[in-house]
Amino acid sequence: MLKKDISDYDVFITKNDKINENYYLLGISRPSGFDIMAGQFVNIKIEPNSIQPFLRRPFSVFYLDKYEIGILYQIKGEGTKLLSTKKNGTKLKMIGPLGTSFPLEDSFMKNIDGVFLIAGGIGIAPLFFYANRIKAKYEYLDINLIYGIRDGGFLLPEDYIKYYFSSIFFSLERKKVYEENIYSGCNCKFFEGNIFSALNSFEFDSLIKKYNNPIFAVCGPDPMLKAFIEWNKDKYFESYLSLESFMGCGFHACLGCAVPKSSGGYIYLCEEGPVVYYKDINLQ
Amino acid sequence: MLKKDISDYDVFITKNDKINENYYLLGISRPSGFDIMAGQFVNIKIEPNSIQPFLRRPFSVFYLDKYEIGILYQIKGEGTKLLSTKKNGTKLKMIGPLGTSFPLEDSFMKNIDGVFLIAGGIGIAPLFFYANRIKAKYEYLDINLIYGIRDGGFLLPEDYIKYYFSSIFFSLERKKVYEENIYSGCNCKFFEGNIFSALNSFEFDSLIKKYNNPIFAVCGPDPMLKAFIEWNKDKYFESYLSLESFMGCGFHACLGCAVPKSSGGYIYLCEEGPVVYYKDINLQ
Amino acid sequence: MSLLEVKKGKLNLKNPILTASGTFGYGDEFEPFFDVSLLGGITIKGTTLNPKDGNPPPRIYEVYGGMLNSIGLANIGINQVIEKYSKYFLSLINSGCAVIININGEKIEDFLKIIEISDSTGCFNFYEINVSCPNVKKGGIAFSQDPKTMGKLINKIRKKTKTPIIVKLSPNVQSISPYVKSAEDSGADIISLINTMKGISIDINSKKPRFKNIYAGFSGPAIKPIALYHIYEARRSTCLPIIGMGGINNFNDMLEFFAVGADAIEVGTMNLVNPTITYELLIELEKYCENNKKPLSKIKEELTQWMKQ
Amino acid sequence: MSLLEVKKGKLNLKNPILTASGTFGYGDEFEPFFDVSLLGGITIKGTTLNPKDGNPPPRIYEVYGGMLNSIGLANIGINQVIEKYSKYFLSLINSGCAVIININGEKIEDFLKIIEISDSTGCFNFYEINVSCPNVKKGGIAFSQDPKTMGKLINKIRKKTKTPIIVKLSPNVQSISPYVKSAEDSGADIISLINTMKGISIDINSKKPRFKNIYAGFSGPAIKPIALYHIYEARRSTCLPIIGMGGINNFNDMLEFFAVGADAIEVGTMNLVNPTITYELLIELEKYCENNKKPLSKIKEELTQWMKQ
Ligand SMILES: Cc1cc2nc3c(=O)[nH]c(=O)nc-3n(C[C@H](O)[C@H](O)[C@H](O)COP(=O)(O)OP(=O)(O)OC[C@H]3O[C@@H](n4cnc5c(N)ncnc54)[C@H](O)[C@@H]3O)c2cc1C
Ligand SMILES: Cc1cc2nc3c(=O)[nH]c(=O)nc-3n(C[C@H](O)[C@H](O)[C@H](O)COP(=O)(O)OP(=O)(O)OC[C@H]3O[C@@H](n4cnc5c(N)ncnc54)[C@H](O)[C@@H]3O)c2cc1C
Ligand SMILES: Cc1cc2nc3c(=O)[nH]c(=O)nc-3n(C[C@H](O)[C@H](O)[C@H](O)COP(=O)(O)O)c2cc1C
Ligand SMILES: Cc1cc2nc3c(=O)[nH]c(=O)nc-3n(C[C@H](O)[C@H](O)[C@H](O)COP(=O)(O)O)c2cc1C
Ligand code: FES
Ligand code: FES
Repeated sequence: MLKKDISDYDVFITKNDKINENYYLLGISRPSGFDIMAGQFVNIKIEPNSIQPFLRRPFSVFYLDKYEIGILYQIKGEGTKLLSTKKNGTKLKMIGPLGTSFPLEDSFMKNIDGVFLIAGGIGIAPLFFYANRIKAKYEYLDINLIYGIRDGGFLLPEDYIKYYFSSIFFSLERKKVYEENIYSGCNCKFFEGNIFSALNSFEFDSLIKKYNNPIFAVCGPDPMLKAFIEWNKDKYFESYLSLESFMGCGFHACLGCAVPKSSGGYIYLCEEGPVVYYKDINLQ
Repeated sequence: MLKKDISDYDVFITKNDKINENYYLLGISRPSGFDIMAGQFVNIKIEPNSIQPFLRRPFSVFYLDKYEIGILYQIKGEGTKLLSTKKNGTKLKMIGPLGTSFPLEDSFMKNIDGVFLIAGGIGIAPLFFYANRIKAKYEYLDINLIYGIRDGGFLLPEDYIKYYFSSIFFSLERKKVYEENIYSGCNCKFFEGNIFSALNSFEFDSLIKKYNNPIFAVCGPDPMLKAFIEWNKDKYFESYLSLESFMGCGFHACLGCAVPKSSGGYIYLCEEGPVVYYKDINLQ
Repeated sequence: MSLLEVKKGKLNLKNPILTASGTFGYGDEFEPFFDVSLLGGITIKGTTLNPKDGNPPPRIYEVYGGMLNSIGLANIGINQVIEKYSKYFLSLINSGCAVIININGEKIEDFLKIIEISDSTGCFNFYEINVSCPNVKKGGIAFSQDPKTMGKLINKIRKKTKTPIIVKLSPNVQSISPYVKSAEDSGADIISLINTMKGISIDINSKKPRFKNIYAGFSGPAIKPIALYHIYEARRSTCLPIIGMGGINNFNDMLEFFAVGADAIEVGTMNLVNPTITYELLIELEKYCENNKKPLSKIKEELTQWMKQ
Repeated sequence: MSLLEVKKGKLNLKNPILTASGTFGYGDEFEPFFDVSLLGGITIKGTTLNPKDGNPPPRIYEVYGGMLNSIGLANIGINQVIEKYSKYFLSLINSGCAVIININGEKIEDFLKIIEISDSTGCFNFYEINVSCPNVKKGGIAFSQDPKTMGKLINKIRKKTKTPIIVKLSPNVQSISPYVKSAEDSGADIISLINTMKGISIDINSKKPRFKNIYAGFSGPAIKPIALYHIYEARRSTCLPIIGMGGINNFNDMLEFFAVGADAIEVGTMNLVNPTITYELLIELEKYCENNKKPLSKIKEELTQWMKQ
């Protein structure tokens, strides 16, 4: 019953860089002994000595280095806006590791012959980390990324993205021609529209046919997740979704993070999520 | 009825230096057209975009340069602690000029032949500014400072203090011998105890006898002010006291800053103070 | 201007942004900061028949997200108010800015006398009857201990004057509804709420309450969710116009008040921290209506749609 | 340890620091952060006879200085609680950490059945009767609409069990005193307060209340002055032990609660933000007593001296 590896860590900011028009890359000192799996999250008190912002803010991990935890974030409201002003050395409190992770057990992975990551916007964060972890253990596995963003202002620098993916399908809501030329070293395709402009494309169709047992890992805004479930209804791809919800605590003490279960009742996303099996939940 | 010179200014920090173990010197950009008299105060919102700390914080002015307003402050609680962490360029909101000032009209000053400033701790701030303003207009006037502080950790750097004063009487609660040697260029005397160790001394007695019409300007913690009024009971020195009180607004809108009047009822310190004539109030 | 007009029953205002009693002095204190006559109206400091010294200091203490006050209705009395400010008030009224007097008394007669004097001057558009000040032992608050006693007071006042009556209610109740209904039945034209919440703070160093009166009035952004709750309950109890207040700090806050059924709003404590807040809200609201190409009435309708479902 | 002991009537605790129901899970969620058994006691999540799904999301929203919750008493039901946690609870009790079950029901019978089951297990030191949850339409809150109905419930419970009964009161009342007296007269051993304040928040974008239930429970540092006020009133109405809570965020806050007459305190919402807060308070309190060379009882006596004057 005890989760002895969870702790409330005193950490500090090691970097906080604006990496495109919309995203920041936050580096946090990695406490000794701290480990975390792809899909899990940390819960951060941005202003440890103030009651404003009041609650902690949950963030997925984007990468994990020996001495640094990387978090990719965008400004949403008061908390993230404040976070974006913080300088190196600023102290934070961080609870983690929290929640469930994307599948990575040998018993599971050995049956897989391809991975499809479907990211909407900032949803790239945990998927990028997942790609990293897959490649570390199963280098032979193809990872394909379907990445929906509004426009070029959301593109990650090329070196963040080019190593892991056999192919990348970009869906841009407002595509501009020059954006096709941004990534040189990768096998990229560009579509105009939301992620389904990619998922329903001829190119995707011929790609997916190459795999017998692909899995999907999906992270993005709620409407995208709902549409994905709808899209997958007659396809039955094995899918793992990373969800979001308001969180009071992050460690199963408040029951604030309820998400409807498909079998009725609720799961609590900070413990039984954020990564859930697509059949288990009922997004409304 | 209108006080057209009061305004809520957008200002920024031009310096914020720790100048001894206990005091900070804050520089604020002086808005064009902004003027303020010795004894008056400004009301500062330390964190313009946050509701914590909630109310503004009142501060006397320590000096006024062409482009800078100087404020001497000590850490008292949450607000001043936060203020001490702010860097150059930080934006503040500042309402001013507010309240009454120490006397400086020609009609009044021409009858004066000496000034005694009695400062307790951070109470030096408005008195220092007063000394500056007196010297600017009435260079011939003797200004004597009686300055009570706990120990050497509260001494201001010599160049802040040495220009204006004919003599300085330091009362140190915990005197150490070396402290007598700190100020070289001034006519200083050192006493052990509170300000009354100076005020009741033989040296003070012989000094005060030199003046026919001295005035006293007093600023310090409430107990010191009360004791001063007591001390002055049989002496009737013309005295102006700078008081403190909790303030809701600083511009006479909330009636929060009541101080008992000697004639019954209350004065409102943000408008009829902070500088009051000693006979007008009734410190309890 | 007519984009922002408020017209409901006796509540006629050029815009819905007012100031709350006790946090805006007599209005003129804010003239250095902006042109007060632009507002929909101002409510002046709680006024009694005779001048009142108010409570001994301290009167103010800061708490998380707000403050406690124990002003104790300090004021200069109705006669001096009129003597000093009637000219100023009339100039506001001439510019279409309503002037509301917040009336307090220990006995019914006190209220009636103030109203008699006020009626004779014509420098107030509305009488706000304060039955909810938590900071005086006798007086106003007694009338809010039960709906009947309050009703009696309002009824007497109603008979005395034709000037629109606002009844200002206390949030320190189990349910606001009986008070709202009693006010309406007794002839009130408008309901305003909330007054301050009862609160206590202890000074741990002196080991004593911070205020001589022990309890004080709690206001500011911290109480907003509670204010919204009471206003929603009031809205469900009456069709009278409602003036909502309690912690309004920005534009979104103001819209929340409209969304629970307030017809106009008052800013209180935040005037002390940011004296131009009402002016800023006014500008923002104007822009909002222009950008949405809708008058305020339409915007309020949309915001309250959920209540009709 | 005995420096911090609490001994008053039926309230026997090794120290006065407890956790508030619904903010501390079943205790074990906090074991990764500190040794829970060091606390004076824990109160577990509000428990009903049958498992309860609780309210649809969202259930949480952040406001100035606190949060609104609309959990709706989601819980696994008394039988599963005992099945899953009785061993853990017994280990806490063995370490002198009291385990308090927060009991909820729609009908009197529900309460009585839970108590029957609980009595048979011996894994709870106190029964806290929740008559003040604002987040369920039926149930608990109905018993706090008037003192008599509440008294009837407590009376029935009293007859059923010898385990000390805590009655948890709502702050959404005009005066807490009649509720305190009714609880005492009906056989309650201890009073605890405050539960959450009723509050509303509106989502301006969707033009709808944030919560499906419209209103929610407001807790956190913002409500502290209100909590202190009600506890002070309760203290003046009874000599029973009082467990005080509402916004406690640091050591000074805790002392304020003692100063208005609380015999023990509970930390609620702040557990969610800072899971080690109760442990930190414990250490600080220990040091404080040691530095002052006084047991807690003496410190409380000094802090409440002002009430006797
Ligand atoms: C498991 C998980 C992982 C996440 N990972 C990332 C990430 O890697 N990068 C990133 O940019 N964002 C991530 N988010 C979303 C992030 O937590 C919110 O953007 C952030 O909390 C917004 O805070 P704010 O103060 O800026 O916004 P505000 O809207 O001012 O916040 C007000 C309140 O709402 C809550 N809230 C607002 N939006 C969300 C949301 N989408 N999900 C949960 N709570 C919310 C806040 O926590 C806060 O309590 C994640 C959320 C969850 C639940
Ligand atoms: C007219 C005037 C001039 C002042 N000039 C100076 C100055 O030049 N330098 C300086 O260091 N200090 C000065 N002070 C005192 C200064 O305002 C307080 O030290 C400061 O407000 C403390 O804020 P805090 O948040 O650090 O303390 P906290 O104790 O956390 O403040 C809590 C609340 O109490 C109020 N408060 C606390 N102490 C005082 C106090 N002594 N006077 C008024 N309100 C108080 C705060 O404003 C705030 O609302 C002056 C006060 C007044 C009234
Ligand atoms: C300093 C102060 C003085 C007040 N005086 C009065 C008063 O005289 N009459 C009255 O009806 N309300 C008075 N109030 C209550 C306010 O008008 C308002 O109802 C309350 O503060 C809630 O609004 P807010 O949170 O925006 O301040 C006072 C409030 C404050 C803070
Ligand atoms: C998320 C949450 C859930 C709660 N659930 C319960 C509950 O089940 N039973 C109960 O009596 N009180 C419940 N409460 C109220 C708290 O126990 C406490 O009385 C209240 O929050 C005030 O204390 P605080 O401000 O320290 O949180 C809950 C509070 C919160 C924030
Ligand atoms: S966030 Fe508190 S239980 Fe999940
Ligand atoms: S501080 Fe508001 S009237 Fe003086």
